[in-house]
Amino acid sequence: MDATAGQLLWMYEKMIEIREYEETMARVYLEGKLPPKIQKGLAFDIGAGPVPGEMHLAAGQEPVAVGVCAHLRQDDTVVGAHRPHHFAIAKGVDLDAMTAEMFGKDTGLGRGKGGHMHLFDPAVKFSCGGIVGAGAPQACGAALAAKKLGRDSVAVAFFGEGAANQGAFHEALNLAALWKLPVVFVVEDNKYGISVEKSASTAIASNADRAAGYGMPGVLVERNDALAVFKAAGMAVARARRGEGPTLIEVKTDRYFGHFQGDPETYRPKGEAKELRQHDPIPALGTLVRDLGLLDASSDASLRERLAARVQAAYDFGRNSPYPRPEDALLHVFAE
Amino acid sequence: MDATAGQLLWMYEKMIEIREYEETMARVYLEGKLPPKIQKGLAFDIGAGPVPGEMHLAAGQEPVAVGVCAHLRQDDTVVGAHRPHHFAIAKGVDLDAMTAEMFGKDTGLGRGKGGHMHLFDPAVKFSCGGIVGAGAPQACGAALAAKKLGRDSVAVAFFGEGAANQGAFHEALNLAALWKLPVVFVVEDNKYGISVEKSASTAIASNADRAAGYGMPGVLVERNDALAVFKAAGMAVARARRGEGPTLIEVKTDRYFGHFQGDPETYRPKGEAKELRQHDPIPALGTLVRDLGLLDASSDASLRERLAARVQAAYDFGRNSPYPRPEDALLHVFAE
Amino acid sequence: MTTATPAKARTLTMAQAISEATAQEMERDPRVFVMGEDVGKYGGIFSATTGLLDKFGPDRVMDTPISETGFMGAALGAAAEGLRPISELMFVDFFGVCFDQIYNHIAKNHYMSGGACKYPLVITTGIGGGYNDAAQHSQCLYSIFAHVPGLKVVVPSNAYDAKGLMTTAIRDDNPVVFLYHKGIMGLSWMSYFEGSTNEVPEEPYALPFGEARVVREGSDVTIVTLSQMVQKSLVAAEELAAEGISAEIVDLRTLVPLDRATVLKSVAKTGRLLVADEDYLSYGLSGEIAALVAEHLDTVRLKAPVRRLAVPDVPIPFSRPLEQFAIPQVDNLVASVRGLMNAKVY
Amino acid sequence: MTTATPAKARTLTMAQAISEATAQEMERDPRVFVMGEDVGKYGGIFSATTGLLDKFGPDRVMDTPISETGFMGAALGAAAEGLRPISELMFVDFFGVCFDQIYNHIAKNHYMSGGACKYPLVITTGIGGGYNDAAQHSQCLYSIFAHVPGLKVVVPSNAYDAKGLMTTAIRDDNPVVFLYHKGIMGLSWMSYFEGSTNEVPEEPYALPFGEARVVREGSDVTIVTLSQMVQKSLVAAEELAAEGISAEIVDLRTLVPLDRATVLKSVAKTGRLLVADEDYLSYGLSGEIAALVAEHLDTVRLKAPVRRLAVPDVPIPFSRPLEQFAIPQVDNLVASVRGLMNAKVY
Ligand SMILES: Cc1ncc(C[n+]2csc(CCOP(=O)(O)OP(=O)(O)O)c2C)c(N)n1
Ligand SMILES: Cc1ncc(C[n+]2csc(CCOP(=O)(O)OP(=O)(O)O)c2C)c(N)n1
Ligand SMILES: [Mg+2]
Ligand SMILES: [Mg+2]
Repeated sequence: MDATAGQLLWMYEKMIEIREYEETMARVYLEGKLPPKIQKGLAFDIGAGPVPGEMHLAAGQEPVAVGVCAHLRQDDTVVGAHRPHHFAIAKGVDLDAMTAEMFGKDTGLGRGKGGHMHLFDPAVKFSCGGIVGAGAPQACGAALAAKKLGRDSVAVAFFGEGAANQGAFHEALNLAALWKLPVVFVVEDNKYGISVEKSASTAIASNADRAAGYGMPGVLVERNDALAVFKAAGMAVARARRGEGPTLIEVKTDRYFGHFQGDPETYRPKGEAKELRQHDPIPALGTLVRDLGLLDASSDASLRERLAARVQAAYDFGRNSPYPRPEDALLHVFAE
Repeated sequence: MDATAGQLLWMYEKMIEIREYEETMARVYLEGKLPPKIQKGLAFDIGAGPVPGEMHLAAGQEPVAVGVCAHLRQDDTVVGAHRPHHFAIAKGVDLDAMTAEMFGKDTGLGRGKGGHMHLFDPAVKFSCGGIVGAGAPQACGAALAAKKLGRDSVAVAFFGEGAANQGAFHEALNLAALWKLPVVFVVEDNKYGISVEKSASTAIASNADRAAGYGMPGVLVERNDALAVFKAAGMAVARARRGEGPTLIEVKTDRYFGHFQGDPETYRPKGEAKELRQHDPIPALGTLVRDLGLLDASSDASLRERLAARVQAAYDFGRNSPYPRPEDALLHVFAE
Repeated sequence: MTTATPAKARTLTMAQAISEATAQEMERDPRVFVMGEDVGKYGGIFSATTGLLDKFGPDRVMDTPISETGFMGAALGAAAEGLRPISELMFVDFFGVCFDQIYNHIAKNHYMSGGACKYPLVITTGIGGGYNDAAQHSQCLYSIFAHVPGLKVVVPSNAYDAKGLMTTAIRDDNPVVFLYHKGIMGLSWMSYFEGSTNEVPEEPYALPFGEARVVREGSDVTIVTLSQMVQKSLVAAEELAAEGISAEIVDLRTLVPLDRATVLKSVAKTGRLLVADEDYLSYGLSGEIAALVAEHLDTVRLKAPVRRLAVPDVPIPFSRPLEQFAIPQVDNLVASVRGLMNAKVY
Repeated sequence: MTTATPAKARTLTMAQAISEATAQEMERDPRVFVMGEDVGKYGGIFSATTGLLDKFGPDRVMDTPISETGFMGAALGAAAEGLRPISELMFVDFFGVCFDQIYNHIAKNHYMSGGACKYPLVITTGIGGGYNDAAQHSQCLYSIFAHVPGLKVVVPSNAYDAKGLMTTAIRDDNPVVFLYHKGIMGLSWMSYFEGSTNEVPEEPYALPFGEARVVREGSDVTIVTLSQMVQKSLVAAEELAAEGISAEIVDLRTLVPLDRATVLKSVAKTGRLLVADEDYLSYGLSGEIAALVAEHLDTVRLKAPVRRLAVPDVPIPFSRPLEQFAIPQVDNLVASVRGLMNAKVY
């Protein structure tokens, strides 16, 4: 399955948007968190600034998000994990409301209750969560619902290679294959689960090889490349939509930032992230779309400008939105 | 690896002992549980009689226990599950104390606190428990200890084919392979997890095929036959003892009784258990040992007599032992 | 002399009442379906789903693998899409293999989404001991479910309540945990308290959450309790009545929401409180009820210190004499109330 | 005039104190080892294991896969063989993926074996909020660990106690859950209460379990509390002192065993009790402490109803104003005590 011109451009655009989003966040996140504005004796204050709390950025991992989501419709479900922005953006989550959520604002997706690890946008059937591996069974549930309701929508669970050693992974894969659910499991292998290298967490080199244990196809995408992901995902999504059951895909990808912002990264070889950036998948796809004549230099530049403005607008929206009232903490424990 | 005459005789003897134990229990368990001695309106009272509570019997599954335990030493660890008698007997658990435990007596392995699903005999490193799949990680811990302590002892986790869909299975297998632990995982495929057939619980036909997902050897033993199990287990135990890591074995075996005693078995084709008994592995091994001249008809008969007496003695011991004092319920929450 | 015989009232066991409520809601609402271990052909280990497979077929009554995290997570995912799963955790004792899905996701996602997403699902599960099933199959644990925010928690004591509360549970747009005590389900294979098998109307009806029920009026002492312990308390109250002690019994019925007013009103009337619970004593339900009264000593005047009767912080032992000692029995209830009658506050 | 300057006392953060205790016990006892996610090169996400890998190497400080059920079960198995594992659950919030191993096995096997088997192991875990980590990374949950029998539960409030209690935990032959609040670990990247960084002797020492500590004497009201809330209470007590209200603060230090005597003695003295807790309000710790007093109204005379301050049964919200509202702050403590001073019993 080859990507159409529209799909190529869409992937290129979304990758730029994601990257812009993440790099902006890397800066915004630092606001107010460094001396001398914080408690004496601290080098950094995770709870300070306009965007407090943990922050897991996905710069470098854009190909996984766009290569898969290029095949998805609005009524397909995506369940992400603790590093969710790239998936959210590729799935079409409202950028303003998502950003406002990370600022803890009342205009946020969760009215400030969720934060960056807990983004829920039912309009595009996106959700994510902070517990490693937990999304995989939930995606099975969405797929089960599609099947019961006679819809041809599919569900995708994204998670890291570290999550693939969690029991939930196993139970979900078995359930999906047993019930022939329209679900695609996508493992992002960014080589680390926080500080732990894959070789220290996973008994085999590729999680794709675990698919056979569930009688489902397993596909390894060896390059951090949107087109390669697009191909593998296309087959998997189509298979699911045809009612033929689940697929497990593992993609080798790269994490440019620390596990979370503020990660000392002492466990990582010096200069590794810099080296990885030499193989940035965005310029690579840029070259392709320009070579194919889908974009010229000036429209590329204006595209980038437009996306930067779009992202900036979202941050402005988030920053300038009002906080919820403190006592709103008591709302939404139960639906009426 | 061929079984020695001693091993063949040992397996034969242990299988008879186990069967005798289980069939005796099937009778003893019913004592006091049937009308008219029980509450009006009941057909059966699980909490009545000298051996109350749930009772999972392993008649038919003896080959799994003896074929594996024939390779084990006293200082090797076995972790069983909710259907544990065959493993306990094959591992050499004190028969009197084990039986007394099921009668809830103060002379029991757990002084009456554990009951039939929770048998602990540290002298022969046996334990088991009532939560499906939970033993697999625990066996990894025993194996880890052996490795840390520089011992060549091994650990075996036994569990059912139903348990192989529990997250704990996956986490334990990955851990064992990753850390090259001296552990053997043995799946007893008796076709059912309570009422649910394997085909309705497991996405693939054989759990042995899941081993590849952890980079460990997977072996399927297709016959409910002590010698076949013995061969597979011999290689696995030797491999573990040599420090070469874990193995996953699945054995196709047969459950002659219900899931628990009192199981209406409405889910089971009528006469299935009877049919299975046509392929009873005990007479088969009996024929072999007699054909090999290891036993003649009269020594076979006296062996059976001796084992029946041994089992009867254990039941007598259990039955005639004193109950703990009620207030002893407060003891042993914490070690001093 | 002839009188019109009223149509013989229909009694159901609690198990029958639960499955009837489920069947009626499944008929009413095609989005409702059931999944769990052995809920199909077997009809549920504790008969909570008996008859449903025949009525509704395997698409709506689904046996699952022994993968509680898998199918609880799937229940969440299906509920998010608008279905209304009923997901059975065979024994509450197994919650430890899947509690993350329940309390970190099912319970919190509505909140974390700022109300944008709903998760209408019911988790049914068997609780309680008394039949020698030992430490991993005899627990109540409802206070853990009630402790974590976002779950409604229902613990019925009889068939009539069970049907009405189960109906409400299925119709609720929130996650509800419905815990039935095995010893009052009216199973044909387990000794049970007969008071729990009672008259149940055939037509569907919904009982509100958050309304405790005074199942017996009395003036000397209030026994606040739930589940099977309600039935034990009713027996104890008869014994006490013979001694001239009048016990009022409050059946909490739901822990979340908790009907604080009914508890306080009763204790204000009697001046004495016994909390009777089959869960572990410390850091749980019995403490919460006692604390409720302690917080209202400006309006409630106690004649005696509060008393709690619960499992004395030991795992449930197997052996009959040990288990009978660990789990509060009718005799213990009687003795505790007697003790309360003799106690004084400072 | 010259005086001898005493050697400048050494202060440690709570994180340093915990890792020092661990290192000293690892030196003393070769059976002790550490495992968990990121405990090696990273030194523990909350620095509870910093420096250990360098000192003891990867065989005794083992990074694990993200398989909590796997490695908690392995800790049990290793403990059964005579080793003494320290197993880290990174955030207590993750207990739901592995609680079965903890509460059904680790906690109960000694009991179920009738005392025949021992499981000497320590589970360390980070608790608490206040830094906007939202609903799945900010909980306390200690009352759940304290509710299920068979686990000792330690919740230190400062470095000195943490070292002594960690040493005791490692030497204990029982499973111990050691919960450290992230906001008092003295991390260089998280705002914290400085009172928790205090003088810690270099030599090993063990503090007994089951002994609460009166960290501040007072006569008007007793604040029973633990963990970071002790530090908040100390700040509140200063504010209250300025208003002429004298608050006594009891730091529970361990929940199992619980030092009931110290609580009762203090409340008997002051006649007023505020329980200050960062866990969820209902069915947990604050209820247990209130119930303790309610059960002893024959020896304790209250001047005011008991008060509880805790998270008001909502998931921990992300946004700063919401989180600050949900988690009790110094101001809330002050206001609650003021309220107590004005309240009366019936
Ligand atoms: C069950 C559980 N265990 C541990 C954690 C802590 N944790 C958060 S992210 C993470 C690493 C995840 O690694 P991976 O799945 O590879 O995703 P990545 O961060 O690389 O995107 C860990 C251990 C968690 N959130 N949930
Ligand atoms: C985690 C968990 N879920 C469910 C159960 C209830 N249960 C007990 S035995 C059993 C079936 C186990 O099947 P299998 O593993 O095949 O073992 P078998 O009974 O066939 O020996 C189930 C579902 C349990 N004990 N633990
Ligand atoms: Mg990763
Ligand atoms: Mg089976």
